[in-house]
Formats: sequence, structure tokens, C-alpha cells
Amino acid sequence: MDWSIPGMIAMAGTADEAAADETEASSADATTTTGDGILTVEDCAVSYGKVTALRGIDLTVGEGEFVAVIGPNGAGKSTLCNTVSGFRDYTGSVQYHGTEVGGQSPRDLVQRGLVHCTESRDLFGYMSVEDNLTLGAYRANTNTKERLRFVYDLFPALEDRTSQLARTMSGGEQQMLAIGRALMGDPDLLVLDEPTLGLAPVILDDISEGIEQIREEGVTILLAEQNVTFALRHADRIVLLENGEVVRRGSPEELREDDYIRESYLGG
Amino acid sequence: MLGTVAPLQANLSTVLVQIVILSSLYALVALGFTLIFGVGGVLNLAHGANITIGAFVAFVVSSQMGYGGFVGLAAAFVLTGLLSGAYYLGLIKRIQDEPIMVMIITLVTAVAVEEVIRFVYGSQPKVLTLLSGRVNIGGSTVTFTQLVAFALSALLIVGMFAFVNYTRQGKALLATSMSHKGAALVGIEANRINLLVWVGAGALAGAAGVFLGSIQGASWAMGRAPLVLSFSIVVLGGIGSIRGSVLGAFVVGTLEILTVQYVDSSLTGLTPLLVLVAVLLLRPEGLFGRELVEA
Amino acid sequence: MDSDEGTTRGRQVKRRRFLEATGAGVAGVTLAGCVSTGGDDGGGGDGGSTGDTDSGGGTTTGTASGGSLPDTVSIGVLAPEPSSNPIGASIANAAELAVTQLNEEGSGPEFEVSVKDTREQPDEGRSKYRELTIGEEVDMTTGIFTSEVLLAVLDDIANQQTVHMTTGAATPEASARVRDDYESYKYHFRTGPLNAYQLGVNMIDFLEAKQSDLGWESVAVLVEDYEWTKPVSQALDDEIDRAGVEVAMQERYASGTENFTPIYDQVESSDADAALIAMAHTGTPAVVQWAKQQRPFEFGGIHVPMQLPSYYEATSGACNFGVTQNSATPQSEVTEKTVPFSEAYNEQYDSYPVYTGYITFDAVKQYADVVQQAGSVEADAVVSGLEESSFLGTAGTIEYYPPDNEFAHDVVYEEGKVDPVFQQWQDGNQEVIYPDDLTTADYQKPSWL
Amino acid sequence: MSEDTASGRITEEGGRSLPSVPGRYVVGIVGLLLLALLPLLANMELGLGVPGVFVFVVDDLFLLHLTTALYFGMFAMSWDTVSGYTGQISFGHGLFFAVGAYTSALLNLGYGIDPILSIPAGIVLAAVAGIVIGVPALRLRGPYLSLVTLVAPLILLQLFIFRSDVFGGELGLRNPENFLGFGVNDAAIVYYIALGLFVAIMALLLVVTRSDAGRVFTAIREDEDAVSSVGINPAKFKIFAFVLSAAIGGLAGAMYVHTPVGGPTPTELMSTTVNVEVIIAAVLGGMGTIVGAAIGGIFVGIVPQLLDSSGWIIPGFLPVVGGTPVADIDFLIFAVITLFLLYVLPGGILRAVIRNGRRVRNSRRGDDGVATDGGQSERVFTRVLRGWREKRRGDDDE
Repeated sequence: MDWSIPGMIAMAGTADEAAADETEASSADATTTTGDGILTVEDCAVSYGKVTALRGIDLTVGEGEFVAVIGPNGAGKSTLCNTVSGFRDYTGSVQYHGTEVGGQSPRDLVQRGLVHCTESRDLFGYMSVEDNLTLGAYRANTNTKERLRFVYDLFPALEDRTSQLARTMSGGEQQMLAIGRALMGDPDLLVLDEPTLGLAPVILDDISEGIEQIREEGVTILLAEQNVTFALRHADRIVLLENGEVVRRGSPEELREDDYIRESYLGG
Repeated sequence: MLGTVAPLQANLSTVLVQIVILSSLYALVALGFTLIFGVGGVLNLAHGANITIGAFVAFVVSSQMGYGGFVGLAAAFVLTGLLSGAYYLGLIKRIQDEPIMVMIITLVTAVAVEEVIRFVYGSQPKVLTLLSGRVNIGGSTVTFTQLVAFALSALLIVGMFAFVNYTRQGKALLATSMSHKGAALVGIEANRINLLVWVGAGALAGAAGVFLGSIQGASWAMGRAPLVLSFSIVVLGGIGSIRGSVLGAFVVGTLEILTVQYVDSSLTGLTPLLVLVAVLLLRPEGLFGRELVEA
Repeated sequence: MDSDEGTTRGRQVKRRRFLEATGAGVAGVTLAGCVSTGGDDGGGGDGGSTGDTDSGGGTTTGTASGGSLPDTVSIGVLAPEPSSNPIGASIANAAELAVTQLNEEGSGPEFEVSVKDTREQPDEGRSKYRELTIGEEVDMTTGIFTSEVLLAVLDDIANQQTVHMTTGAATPEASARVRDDYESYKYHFRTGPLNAYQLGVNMIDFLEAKQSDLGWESVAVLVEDYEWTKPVSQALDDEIDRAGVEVAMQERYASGTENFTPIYDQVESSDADAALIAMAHTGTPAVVQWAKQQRPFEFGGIHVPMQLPSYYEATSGACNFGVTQNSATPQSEVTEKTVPFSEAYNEQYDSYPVYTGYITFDAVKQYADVVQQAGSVEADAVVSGLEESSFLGTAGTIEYYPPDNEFAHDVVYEEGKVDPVFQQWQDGNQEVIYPDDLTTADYQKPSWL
Repeated sequence: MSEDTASGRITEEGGRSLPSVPGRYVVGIVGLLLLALLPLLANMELGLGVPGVFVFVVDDLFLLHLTTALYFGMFAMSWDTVSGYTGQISFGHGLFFAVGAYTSALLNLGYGIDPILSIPAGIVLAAVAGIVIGVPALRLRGPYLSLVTLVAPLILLQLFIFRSDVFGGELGLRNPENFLGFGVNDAAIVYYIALGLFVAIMALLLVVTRSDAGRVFTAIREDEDAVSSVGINPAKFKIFAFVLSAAIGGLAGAMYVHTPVGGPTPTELMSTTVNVEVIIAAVLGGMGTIVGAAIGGIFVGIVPQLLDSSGWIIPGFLPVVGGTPVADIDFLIFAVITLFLLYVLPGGILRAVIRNGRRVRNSRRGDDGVATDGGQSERVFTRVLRGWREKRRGDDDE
């Protein structure tokens, strides 16, 4: 594929930056077991049979942080999200609030505030909007009514269609519903996988606005996004994933300046 | 042969009464099968065996131990449910992600159950009694047993409907049937829901077995026909849809009665199967149903 | 013929194969003429005499039959589910009881039985028949309840040239074969029941004789769709006119039918006084639904499960007022042997036998009688012995129609020979209502009519 | 792309290690030889060496039992062709056996047509049935397909019951003429005919499944979309698999009814029990291997009969069934054994054996990188075939 040659060259230029990043992360782990990271991924690898989807992933997401994982289709973003939320077997370490994810069922993780909003949304198609949202709070120990109010305020479009079946809604509305349902679970860490996929620009703005508000609520967010512009706009830190490996990391400002990113992802 | 004698036709109200009674029983028969298919995505071919077990539990409790028909019914409901749950935990849970293995294992289990029952209770049919006596409704002879079966079937179906639509666990069950991933994302534990479903399906099948046993007699192979009926009903109604199953049961029940009354009784077994194939080929999502969901 | 050494069985197979290979026409016929089964059986049982018997060859059958009986005579029994089905249990137990009695009398050779389960399946029956004949090399076989099983075994009977006395299956196809190809099929006898056509005729005889008691002016004919009921239907078609009843409807319902409600609704709307039935496999749901729904018509004919003495209990009384043909009931003195047998059976097995029990008991006893008369277990001798035999059994005087008869080797149906009874369940008792000399009670209409 | 690498390895490995034929292949040959020689052991007692325990005599009866088992092995192989390879799990393969068998039997009984001619007619109709089932199979997946296949023989049975005057209903037709006139008295010939057919069918199916078409079958099972994406039409191959499987099943069924051991009855050919037993046979033996299905079929065909004639009695200490002769509940015992085996060895006995054998061999050779079972057996077979070809043609094969 075409990523290899420019990627290799560019990587040489920023090698020490990446190395510094890595030493920082590992030294943090060395001093405190949990670190200040709500989520800590170390040397994580995932494979499907003979195909390796992820390897050598290191990643830390701090409390209240917004980290975006960007990369092309098939880079392993969704696999990373699924691994973090307990749907995938992995080697290495993935810790949420200091406990290894591997030993916990998705249900435990949801109860402990790790909520995943998937790329495929996985809504309950033959249920109403309200039922979908209520089920989002299945494991949460909070006041469902209050949370429902919050979600409706966030996405007023949903409030207009409380009894509509999820499958009959437009793509953008379904995405709002999926995010809304995730928020009903009262997340500490919200894993958002491709929320912008296939959405019209108008809707994109609504979603954008929603995500900002969620952030203001103090929710930690791990975003996987192909839309690099979108990711750069919101995230505190960015990780670039290619072919299952981290090839860049840094702040949005740093990455905007990066030649390789500019060339390959920002249209020159 | 005496071919000159034209087939006689019962009047319309008789036919209607028969349809309602038979169909509601069929709905009860198919409901558990629907639930397991809808929620777990697997075909429980031991469903018919549950029906047989229910009938024989009732036979032992009510006839052999002498506790009476309704205690037998309750025992069948509870025991078959528990057995079904234990079966899920013991055997099915480990292989539930392999639908084909589940089909094979449940089919072999069904055979084993039949053989055990035949060995212990013999091949002669047993008779269960819930109530004796009969009434005449709309020109049709209806026994109290049939009426009770109808009423309780309706009650169980309505209860199931209410449970699924208005309780937290019920909604979680419904959600699981629509999207396994979605359910996992909101923290619903599929194994618990599956256990719930297998217990419920077993209990409903147990009750259906008692009704069938008291209407037609209980024998070791009595579960086969209901199992095949369940296929048709479930596919006809749409996978996992309770409303669809009830509707499917009515379609199958109606067809059966009409075939027997107006066409030829020896076609009874054939009609639901042909309906099943037609639906699968023309409208695989069922009359009431959802699109084919790939597991 | 080859006269080399070796075991009898090996030689027999080889010889037969040789015959086939040389294109010896219809194998069965040729073999029947030249292979001495008597010699083979004797040789199999007693190695020392191999040389002698074999030198007799096929031509000196007469010598063999005039010779001595073997020390033990083995009888193979084919019964459906003898551990769970009362019909099969009656066959198996009655054969055992007969043999026990024979051995206690001690006059003849030692008898032994080997019981195999046919499961009412043709393939299973055929395989079990071979285990008995090829594997255990029994001297005769008896039993077989299901007509389809008998039909599957008929060719094997011809092949094995071993006498078979049917004690349950009613298909007249078997007797037709005996008549059409006597040399091949002459080993088949039907000790009972009547063949299916005569069963139908017997029903008409009953209707005709009891017309005034029954008061059935019109009947709905309900017949289950199995092999054995085809001739029954045929007989009803042929002869129902003389019974003086009108046929209001006729239904040949599907095998395996469980829900009779729609059928009974039709019977009701046909205004028939009674359902005239022929049911074996589907009998229980039919009678239970008739009784529980208190259908406004009477119920009688041939109903195999209703012949069970324990049936009243098994159906919680649902069979009350049902009428069925039967070979004998435990209390009816069909012959002087009937009640002693049923009592002995009850003492031994803690239940009363079904009709197949009476017939099997008669078959084994008659066979033993013939074998001892002829002084041989050799098949040809037994066949002619049975053809000439007139044996007083528990179900009547057993004689067989001659080879040229329409029903060759079937038991003779005649007043004073074998003449089935009709019984009605009345409050837990099997009361005989026909023929008149055996009657224990009058016919009763169902209480709800 | 995997084809290239695979064949590349074949050449390489074939050149390197032609003399070492793997153990299980030797076992297979020995097994077949044993089957071929069995009739010569007439009247010998075989057993476990302990007097009175599981002794059986090789007599006509035993040969007839084994004949039944061989036909069952053929049924299982025909199932494996479509279900084991393409992953289109059929729960109603009895339909094809029954179509072949009833067609041939009806032609023979009704019109006196010789089995030599009626059997091919049965094969043709069975192949047509393969299309009838195969075409809908294109639209349906998973449990839905299984439902259709499960129900298809039930429909046929209902038709048979409805027209019992023609088809003999639940209990079937009477036996048609024997093939070439060989009956019970020719047990050895009947047995050899079955063995010949068994070997022929196995060879044919091995060739087909180890060919390019076979690789496409396997690919369809693994990932149908991937197959379409490389420009192969999976539909065509699925139909082909169904028709081939149905024709083979029809052939076995048609031959079977013209033996003294088989008859045209639903219980022997198309009952749910038969359908399940066929699946059990293939699953136990190892799906997608043909040889496994064949072995599993013989196993499933013979075990109940041996149990049945064993004369054993269940030990009295067991609840409910204690003190019962094994023959009374042989089917129950078989079901329980099956459940146990399925549960313990879901991948199949053959596969388990292969896996263990390979582990031993690999550790000895220090050889890894063996891909899949299919790949392994393919190489073995191709290698042997190639060696055989070389012998015939001389060395101009390269």
C-alpha cells in the first residue's frame, strides 16, 4: 500500500518525539500502578487467526482527557475500541481504572463506567427511541429521568421522536441515539467509534456540538475517527494508527504541522 | 371404496371455535421455540422433548401420585422450566455460539429423552385429565379441558407479552433478540438472558405438553409434531416476535382446521410445512417479522 | 453336489452360491427342492452326526423326518417392543409360558425361546429375523404384529425355509403369496388373527347379528391409513349392505393422526349413530377424545389397544362403552383352554394377555404338537403337519386353509373353529357381547347419550 | 493465492519426502484391506481377546450388518461433500437417499424395470432433487437453510403418507428385486458390491474435493464473500456441490434398496433419525474430510447393531435402566455415547487423531507451518496421486 514509503521517511524525522512519548508513559506506569490514566494500554496486540490487527500499542488516556485515534480504513481503530471495551482477546495489557480489562465482561465494564458507542451503532431497531435510551441506563445506578433529560437537551431531535422505531430514523438521528444511549450509561470513559461516518455536514455540526457538551460534563473520551479534521478540532491528543501500529502521536497543533499527516490526511 | 359419500362439512361457527382453540394452543407450543431462536439465535430441537417431559411430569404427579390435574400442570410448568434451564447451563451454554452444534446436540438430546420416556413409561399413550365434561359453543363440542387449555394459553401468552414489553428484564430480553452487540454495549449479560429464556421456554413447553396430553393423550413421541409446527409458526410469524408467533399460530391453526374440514384430513401434516417453505422462499423475514439478522 | 469337509454353514453358503452362479433359475424353488434344511439344522446342533445327515442329502428328506427329534427345539419370537408394548409383551410372554409348560410336561424335546424386538419397523424386523434364522438358527419363528414387518420378512422366510407362524399381522398379502407361489412361501402360517379381509367380514357379521341390540342405523366408517386396514375397508365395501346399516360418511384418516376433533365434528354433522372403526396405531387418542368430548355417537369395531385388559386403567376409564373385536377376553370361555391360560399368564406376569398372547400361545403349542407327531423339526414335514393339524387352542380350534384356497395357510374363520368375540368395556370390565353363546352382558349405550 | 503456495509446497515436499507416507494413510489402506479380506475370515471369532467379552463371529449375518454400515458410510460421505465442504449444513440429506431409493424401487416394483436401469433413474431424480434444494440454499443461510433442509424430507414423508397407495406411507414399500439377484444367501457378494461402491464413491469424492472445485467448496465455507470477490461465482459451486452430493446419496440409496439389507422405508432412508445419524457420523469422523465421514458412517452404522447383538445387560446399580438388556435400549445408549463424544470432541474423532498424530510427527521433525487439515490431506493425496502418475507415465511429469 502507498503509506509505506512516505511513512517510513516521515517517521525517521519524528522518531525521538515518539520515543520521548513512550518513555514518559512507561515511567509514569513505573511510579504509580494506575498512573493518572483512566485507561492505560501497554504493548497490546490483537490478532484474528493468522492476521495481526494490532501490535505494540501503547496508549494512555487521562481523566477528563479527549484522545482521538485516527487512521485510514482498516488501520485497527475499531479493533482498538473493541479491545478497550472488552470485546476482544488481546496480549499485553489494557487497564481501565487500574484493573485489567481482560478479566472483565463488557457488562462489568459498563457498570464501572466504560461505555462504548460502536461504529455500527448496534441500536435496538424494533424498539422506540425512548426504549433504546432507557436500556442504555440498564447498568447505571443513576436517575434515569435526569439522564434522559440531559440526552434530550443534548439532542433535541430525539425528543421529538420518542416513540419512533430506531430503525426508521435517518443515519444522523441514529448516531445521536447511539451516543445518547451510551450517555445514559453514565460513562466515565466514553469510547466513540466513527461517530461521523456517512453523515451529512449539517448533522455533523449537531454531533460536534453534542460532543463538546459531553466533554464539558467532564466525560473522558476516546474517539476513533477517520475524519481527521473532525478529530483535530476536538481532541486534546491524537494518535495515528496505520496497519495496526502507532506511527504518530502528539497534540493537534503538532500533527497539523506534520508533513506526513498533512500530505496523507489533510489533503496537502 | 365408499367413495360415493361426499365429505361432510361442519358449519362455520364450529370451525371458528375450533380454530381459536387450536391456534391458541399452537401459539403456546411455539412461543418458547420463538424466544430461544429470537434471543439466542439457535434452534432448540429439544423443544418437542420439553413438551413430552411436561406431559409426563403431569402424568406422574396427577395420575400416579394422585395430586390432581392442576397440581400436575403446575409441576410440569415449574419442573420443565428448571430442567430446561439446567440443560442450558450444562450443555448449551458452552456451544451457544455454534448454531449448528446446538441443532445437532439438541436433536440428539430429543432422541435420548424420547427413548428414556418410552423405556420407562412404555409406548402406549397415557391419558391426562384436567377437568371432565363438555359444553357446546357455537355448535361445536368443546371440553372443559380444551377451554382451560385455551384460557391458560391465552393468559400465559398475554403474561409473556406484558413481561417482555413492560419489565426491565423483559425489555433486556427483547433488546438481546434485536442486537447481541447492542445488548452487550449497554451491559446486558447475554448468558443471564439466555438462561431466563431457556427456563421460560421450558416452562411454557411443559404447560403446552400438559394441555396436549390431556386433549390428545401423552406418548413418548408426542413432541415431534409440535416441534415441526413450531418451525412453521416461528418462520411464518417472524423470528423472535411474540406477536408474530401468535399470528403465525393462528395462520397454521386455521389452515389445519380448514384442510381437515374442507379438503382432506390426510393433508393435515403437509399444509404447515408447505406454508413454511413458501414463506422461507418468498418472504424469509416472515409475515410480521424483521429482516434476516445474521448472528 | 459338493461333499467336502467343513462346517455345515460354510458349505451351505458355498453350495447356494454355486447354484446361483450356474444360473439355476428361481433360486428359492430350486433350493427348496434340493437343500435339506433338516440336515443342516441337525448338523448345526450336533457336529458328530454331520457326515450321516449330509450323506442323506436332499433326496432323502423323508428319512430325516422319520428320524429322531433334536434334543432341543428352538423357537424365535419377533415381538414389537416386548419391554414396553403390551402387544409385544403378550407375544413374548405367551411364547415363554407355552415353552415352560411344554418343558414341564417333559414328554418331548426341550424347547427354548429367543425373543427379538421388531420395533414395528420393517427394516428392524427383517434384521432381527435374520439374527434368529441365520445367526441363532432357530427351528421356527413366530410373532410379528405389524403387517409391514411381515411383508418385509416374507421373502426371508422363503429364503430361510423356516416355518413361521404369524400371530398378529393381518395382511392377506401373506396368504396370497402362499397361494401364488406355494413352493417358496409355504413356510408361512397365520395362526391368528383372522386376515384383514376376514376381520372386516367379521365386523359385518357382528353388525348383522346384533343389529337389534345396537340400534345403529347409520355409521361413519373411520379407518386408519395403514396396510392392514386396506382389506378391512375392502370387506366393509363389499359386504356392508347385508348388515342393514347406512354409511353416512367414510374417512380413511392419515396414519399418525392425533387430533380427532375435526373428524368427530364431521361425524356429528353426518348424524351417524356410531363410528365403525378400524384402529390399531392411532386408537388411544381416538377413543380418549371421543369419550372426553362425549361425542353423541357410539363407538365400535376393531380397536386394538382396547383389547388390552389393562386399558381401562391406562386411559382412566376413557374407553368405557367402546366396542372392539377380540380373540378372547380373560374371562370368556372361548374354549376350555382360554381361562386356564389367561390365569396362568396372570399368575406369571401379573397382568392379563392381549389377543396376540392367546394366538402366540396356541401357535407354539400347535407347533410342538405337530413336531412331536411328525417326529421331526424338518420344515417340509412341519408344513404338511400344520396343514393337516386341527388343534384346540385358547382362541378356538386352529386349522389352516389349504394351499389352493384364497387365504392359503390362514387360520380358518368359521363358527366352531376360530370365531372372534366382540367385547364392550363396561365399568372396567371387558364384557363379551357377541357371539351369543359367550355373551356375558348386554350392549350398553354410552351414558351421555 | 493460497493455491499457488500450496501447490508450490506440494512439489517441494513431494520431491523431498515421497517415501514417507503418513501413518494415518497407512491405517486407511490397512483398514480397507481388512474390509476386503473380512469375508475370508468366515466363522472366525473376532473380539477383544477376553473370552466372552465383545466377541463376534464373521458370519453372513455380520457381513450383512457391515453391508448396512458401508451404505451408511456412503450416505455420510455424500452429506460431507456438501455440508462438510461448503458449510451448507443439511439436516435432511435423507431426502436424496429416499428420492434415489424410492424412484428405483417404484420403477422396479411397478414396471418391472431391472435395477440396472432403475438405479440410474434414481440417481437422476436425486440430482434433480439436489437442484431443488440447492437453489433455495443460495438465498438462505445458517439456521434458515437448516430449517428448509430439515423440513424437506418431512414434506416428502407427508406426501408419502398422503399418497400411501403409491408410496406405502409411514412404513414404506415392499422390497424390490435384489441387484443382480444377489440375496441373503449371497452375503459375501452383497458385501463386496457394497465395498466396491464404497471405495468408488470415496475415491470419486476425494478426487473432487481435492481438486480446484474442492478448494472453492472449502473457501465458500470459510468466507463466501471472499470467494465472490475474486470473481468466482459461489452459487455455481454450491449448486454443483448439492447436485453431486444428491446424486451420490441417490446412488447409495438406490443401490441400498436393491440389497437384502435395505428397503424403501422412511425409517431407513429419510426419518429425522437417519438425517441426524448421518450428521453425527460425519461430525464424529471429522467434517470436511470425506474419509472421516466414511469412517464415522461405518462406526455409526455398526455400533448399534453390535450393541444390539452383544447380549450385554446394563449393570444393576444404574438408576432406571439397570438390569435391562442392552438390546432394548441400544438407541438410547447410542444417543448418550454420541452426546458424550460430540461434547468431548466437537471437531471429530478423525481430526483429533490427525491433530495428535501431527503433533507427534511435527515434534519429531521439528516441522511446523502445516496449514489446515484440508491442506494437509490434500498434499498427502496429491503426493500419492503424483507418485502413482509418475509410475505410470514415467518421469516426464515435471
